[in-house]
Amino acid sequence: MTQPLLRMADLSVELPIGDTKIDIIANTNLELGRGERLGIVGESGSGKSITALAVMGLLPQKMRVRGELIFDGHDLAKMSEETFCKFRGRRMAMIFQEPMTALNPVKPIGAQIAEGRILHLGETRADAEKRARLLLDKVGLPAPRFNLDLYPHQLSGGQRQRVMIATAIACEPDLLIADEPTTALDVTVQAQILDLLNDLIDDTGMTLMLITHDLGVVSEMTNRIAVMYAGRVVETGRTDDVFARMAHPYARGLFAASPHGAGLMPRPAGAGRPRLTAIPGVVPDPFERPPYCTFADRCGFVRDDCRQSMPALDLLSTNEGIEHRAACLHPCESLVRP
Amino acid sequence: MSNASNTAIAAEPGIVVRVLASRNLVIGLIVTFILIAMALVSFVWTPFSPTALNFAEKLQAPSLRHWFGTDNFGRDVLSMIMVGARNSIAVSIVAVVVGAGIGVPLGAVAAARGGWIDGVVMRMSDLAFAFPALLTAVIITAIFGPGAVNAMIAIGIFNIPVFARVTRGASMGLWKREYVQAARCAGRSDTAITALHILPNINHVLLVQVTIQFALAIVAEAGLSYVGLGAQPPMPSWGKMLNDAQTFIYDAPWLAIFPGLAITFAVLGLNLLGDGLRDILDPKVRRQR
Amino acid sequence: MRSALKWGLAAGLIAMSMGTASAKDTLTIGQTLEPPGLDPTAGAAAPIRYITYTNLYEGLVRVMQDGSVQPLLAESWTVSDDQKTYTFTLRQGVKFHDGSSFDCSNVKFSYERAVAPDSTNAQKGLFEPIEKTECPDAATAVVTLKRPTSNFLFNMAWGDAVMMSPDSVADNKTNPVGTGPFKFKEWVKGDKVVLEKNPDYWGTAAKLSQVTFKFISDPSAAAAAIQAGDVDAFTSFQAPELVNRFQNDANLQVEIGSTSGKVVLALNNARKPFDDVRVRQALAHAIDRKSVAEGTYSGFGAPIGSHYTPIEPGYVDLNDAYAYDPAKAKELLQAAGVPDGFEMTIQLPPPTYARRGGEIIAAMLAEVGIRANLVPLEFPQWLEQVFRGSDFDATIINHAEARDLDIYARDKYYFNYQNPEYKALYKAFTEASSEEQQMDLLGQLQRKLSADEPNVFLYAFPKIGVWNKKVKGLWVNMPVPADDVTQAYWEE
Amino acid sequence: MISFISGRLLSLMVTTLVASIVVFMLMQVLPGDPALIILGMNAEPETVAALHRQLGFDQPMWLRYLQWIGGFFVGDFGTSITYSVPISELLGPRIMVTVPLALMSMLISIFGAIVIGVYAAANRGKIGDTIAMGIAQIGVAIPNFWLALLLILLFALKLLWFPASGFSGWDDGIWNGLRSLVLPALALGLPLAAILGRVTRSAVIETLGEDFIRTARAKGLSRSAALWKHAVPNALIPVVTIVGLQFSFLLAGTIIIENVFNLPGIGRLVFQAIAQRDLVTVQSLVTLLAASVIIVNFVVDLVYGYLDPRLSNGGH
Repeated sequence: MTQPLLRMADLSVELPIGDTKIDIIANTNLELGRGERLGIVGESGSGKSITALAVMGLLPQKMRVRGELIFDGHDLAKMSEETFCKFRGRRMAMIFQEPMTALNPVKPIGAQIAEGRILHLGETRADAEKRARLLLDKVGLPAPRFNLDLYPHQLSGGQRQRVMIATAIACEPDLLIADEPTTALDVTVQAQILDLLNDLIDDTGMTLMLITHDLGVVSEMTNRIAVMYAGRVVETGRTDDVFARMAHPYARGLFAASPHGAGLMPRPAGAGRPRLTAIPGVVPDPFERPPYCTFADRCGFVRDDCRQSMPALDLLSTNEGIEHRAACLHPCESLVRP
Repeated sequence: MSNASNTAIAAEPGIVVRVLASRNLVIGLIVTFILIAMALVSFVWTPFSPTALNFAEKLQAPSLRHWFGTDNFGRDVLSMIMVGARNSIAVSIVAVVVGAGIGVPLGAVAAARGGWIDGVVMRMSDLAFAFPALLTAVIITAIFGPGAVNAMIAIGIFNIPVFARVTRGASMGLWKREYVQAARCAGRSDTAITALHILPNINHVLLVQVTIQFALAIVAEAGLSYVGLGAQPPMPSWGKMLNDAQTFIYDAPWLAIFPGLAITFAVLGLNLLGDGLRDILDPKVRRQR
Repeated sequence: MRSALKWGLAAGLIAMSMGTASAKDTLTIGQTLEPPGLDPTAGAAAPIRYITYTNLYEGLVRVMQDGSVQPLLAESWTVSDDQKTYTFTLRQGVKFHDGSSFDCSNVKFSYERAVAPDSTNAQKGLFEPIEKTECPDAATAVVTLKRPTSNFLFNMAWGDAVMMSPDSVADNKTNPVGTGPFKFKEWVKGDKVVLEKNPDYWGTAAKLSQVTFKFISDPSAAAAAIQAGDVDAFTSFQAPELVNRFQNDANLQVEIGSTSGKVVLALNNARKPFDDVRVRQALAHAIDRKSVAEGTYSGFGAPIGSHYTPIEPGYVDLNDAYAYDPAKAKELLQAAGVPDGFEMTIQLPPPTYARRGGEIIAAMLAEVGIRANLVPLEFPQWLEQVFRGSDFDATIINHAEARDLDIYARDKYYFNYQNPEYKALYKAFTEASSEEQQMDLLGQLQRKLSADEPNVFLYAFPKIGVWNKKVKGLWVNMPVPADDVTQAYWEE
Repeated sequence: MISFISGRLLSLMVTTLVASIVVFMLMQVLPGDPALIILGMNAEPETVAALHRQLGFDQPMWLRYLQWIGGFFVGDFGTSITYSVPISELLGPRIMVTVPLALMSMLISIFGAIVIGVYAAANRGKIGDTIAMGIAQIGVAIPNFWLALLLILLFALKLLWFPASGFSGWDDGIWNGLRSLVLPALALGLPLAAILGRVTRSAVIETLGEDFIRTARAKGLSRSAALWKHAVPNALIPVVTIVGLQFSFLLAGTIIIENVFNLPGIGRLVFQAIAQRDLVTVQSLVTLLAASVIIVNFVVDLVYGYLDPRLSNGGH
């Protein structure tokens, strides 16, 4: 394997509170090769969005990154804000969850799409807007119905998300981070947006980091997956492998709790629609994380030694050069699906 | 663990804690207290008589004897400012009481009844806002004659639409709430609902507005007496002192400085008090912090 | 920003230096108030007269700075023995600024217009004695009076009695046309009135080519303007407290003169307790007029003891009649049956002398147990309530009109002084035929007023003149409201 | 849109009309007789009566109102009682003082507000924010006429940079005219800037928390570029509303400030007219001022629509 596009080594994101510091993200190791599509899944509060923001360098002001965060050979964690600005939007781009508020309401969409090209590629406004026109066509918003001088409020949610996508890919970035890109949209629109993203990535060969809690989306869109829980990656591997085994009890619980995942779970013959099983308890507050396996207190398979130490992200298997790892002392052995 | 989690876990902190936590409120309370104390003390004691003329000591610069200097009649400026505080406070209190006393019921009725009553009340307040307030106050005092009482009325009139709008705005939303609707269905009169459910829920908004209007009234009173339409001699008033000072500004600048400082100090204190009250009373602001 | 400020400073300095360096035949006079119009026959405001009197308009006769009456458009006149017929010989070759010529028809027109039923002449009373005006020929005017009127010539020298042409009279408020040595050039409302030299003047031509009257109501602004040289003269400066600054300024000359204005504490003689002469005298003793003059006008006003000023002919000094003596005042109050004093209100019109005077007098009256409430009024309200309505206890006002002893002889005047003896004296005065007799009666009138003290006479309203030391020929005293610049010039 | 504007224009006319009636009625109860003021203390009653006839005071009230308001709406504001000239003639040169003064102070307040508000918002919670807001807090509390006196003391008397008062007129050159308006405009504008600055700060802080700021940052805009290009334009919307509301304060302010600085503006004219009972002038000017407040609020609504596209073209 060549040098990965993105590598997190022992990456933590810390938040100073008073005299103490807490790790929102703790000791994460993750690699992302060029052209790969990585899905990051987890409950709210698991740290998946923070991970994305850390990569973009857009963490809330008080948060600090510790460890390595190598993007194409550059350590983003040590990069000056000025240099980082040259990466953002140019080499890496991000699509946000809420299309209704992610666009500036007082600027026409054309200007918002063109802004990045003017900034990074030094194009004139006219050239950049010509390009914005092409981009709009590309994301399925053809002229003349969708002119550059439309304002966000004149578009529906799905259309706005298309504008967001056009804005993100305007400078042909290497890495596209999509943070729950369809969550806020109608179900019918969700599929269209995902198809659009799929096609665009196929066309451009961009690397994708897709953050979602929708397992169905992950299974369709990604070839690799990382399951996060309480600021840590608890299981990672090829999407198929992880879906097949769900070695970490949390992964299994997560799957059982989602409609898509539950569909994948084995069920007794003759049983009707599978019941969704909620995971008992809540994700521990970052302040209250135990010094041992953070899932132990909610885990159905918990054993005594789970409360002794923090499990490492151990290698389970390697498939097509991609390692399947899980941070569990007692990973589930049985395959969910053969 | 950390104090942040403690506050998160602890229920609403007590009112004393909240008051002390707001720097604005503490400073505002202190300044307002000094202002009121100054006015009250002036009833029983001032360094010199604020009205007695003493040409032998006219236009003296600030000194140990006359902290703020003397004016062209030889009167002690500090004493005049102390007595002037009385006038400012009295005019402002009445102006706010007039404004709130008429404006709040108007706003409450507008919100409760809606329809044409609401329309009339709001158009009337639009109209009132269209006139530059000072100008109308000048005309009002021209009609009724200058003096502290008429200044109170003139300023009070301009407080009416302010209170009407604030009351209406704050209570409109409440009328749509379930418990209010329920009370209505139960046959409660609008007056009773307003008294029982609406006003108690908007009193923090009104309290904040009262402090703001109080501060504005002090400025307005100073403005009116500056143009000679406020309190009349021998009663000292800050605005008139400023006006009198203007011809002496070359030779006796202290005459122009201290009354202005007094106005600024008073308004600053009341504004801080208003901000502080909003900090601790308005749930929206509290959440933002 | 910084450089912009410097720039502005430089520009200002250039403008200033240009102002003083330019030709010395123009004069800028600062005035406190803008006139409401420029027709002295259609309004009482003094600023109208400041600008127009003898500069723009001329009457048959005029008042000089010393108060004497001199011929102007009338070369000479004779008075009949019964004192009722005045025959004026008019000057020849006089032209109005619009080119029309002046003759007896203008005299007839001007006087008849003033007495007409629809006349809006503010001093209509001055013309009331006129029975008829006749023109035996163009150069002679014969004015017949209903009765002898000893002040008649002086009255015809007032600004209200100037000659006008029927062709231009309608527009005189905004475009004045007279016969004077200056003619109207422009009026920038709210800012200035500009007069220019009349090249066709019949008499001694004016020495200045242009005179600008600039209106600056704020005293500090006025002071700044004269010190900066933006205005060359302030002939009636209104803020006495700033005078010492001018006295220290080497470029400026300060001339404290007097007007014929009398500042009085007017009392409502029809109201108790002011109907009692002892109460009025008590008030006079309770008030230290020197302190009042000091506190209201920096001591520039000369105290007066009657309704007459030192610059008017026949003045008698009665200042010692009521020395400041609170004890005496208390005695008089006791005698009048009000030993514990009483409560009264003093209505104060807006001028500073009145408002400040009120504060001072109230403090002094408090010493003798009289509690005076001050009620400030706007001038319109004062006129309505005090002057027209006579609804007041006391007020402080400057009676600006010259030689107006007649107001105490009127049947109805706001302070309600009714005294048959005084009326008889005044009648004798108007009918007196010799000057000697007149002067004697003037003295008697003043003494009678002093004895009766219908009002507390405070001080003669001063005229504070401030001007560039090189400006000459401006009036120091002002017997009638005027700003005569016909003889003003710059000394080389 | 057109029906919206014409509707607003109609209500604007009606409000102005009602305002004119209110003012006219106030003038009728205003004590003091203009004729007496013109004719002074020696006037005979018959002379006063003659002047009354000349001024048309003998006509019934409703007729005088109709004559006045009829002319008013076609730009004939009547004839000044005091000056006997058309009021529009009095108005002309004074507008040239008051409007530039109001505009200058408006600019000062907006510019000052944006500088102080955006600075404080960008440095939220830091010492700079505290200092800036402390200054704003004091600025809000300072009455403008006192600030005027302080400015005169410092800049006119001590430093001699600007004239203490008076207006040299535009004839002396634009620069001299502007120079005499600088201190008055500062006295008027700075306290407003303090009020607006506080509004600006909270508006900017609010917008800085919006998602589209994160979007802009994700595009590669630096913090300050995102602030100025995206946050400030959005934050201006509430600021403009306050500017509109402040306009009537500004007008009231010019009245008092023109008196402090002895500027021959509309404010002084109104003041003088009230003192001289130049009733026609007072009622015309006050109605005009009220109308201008109403019109400015209308214009603010339009600007609002321009700043916030969500209001002007209503989507679909």
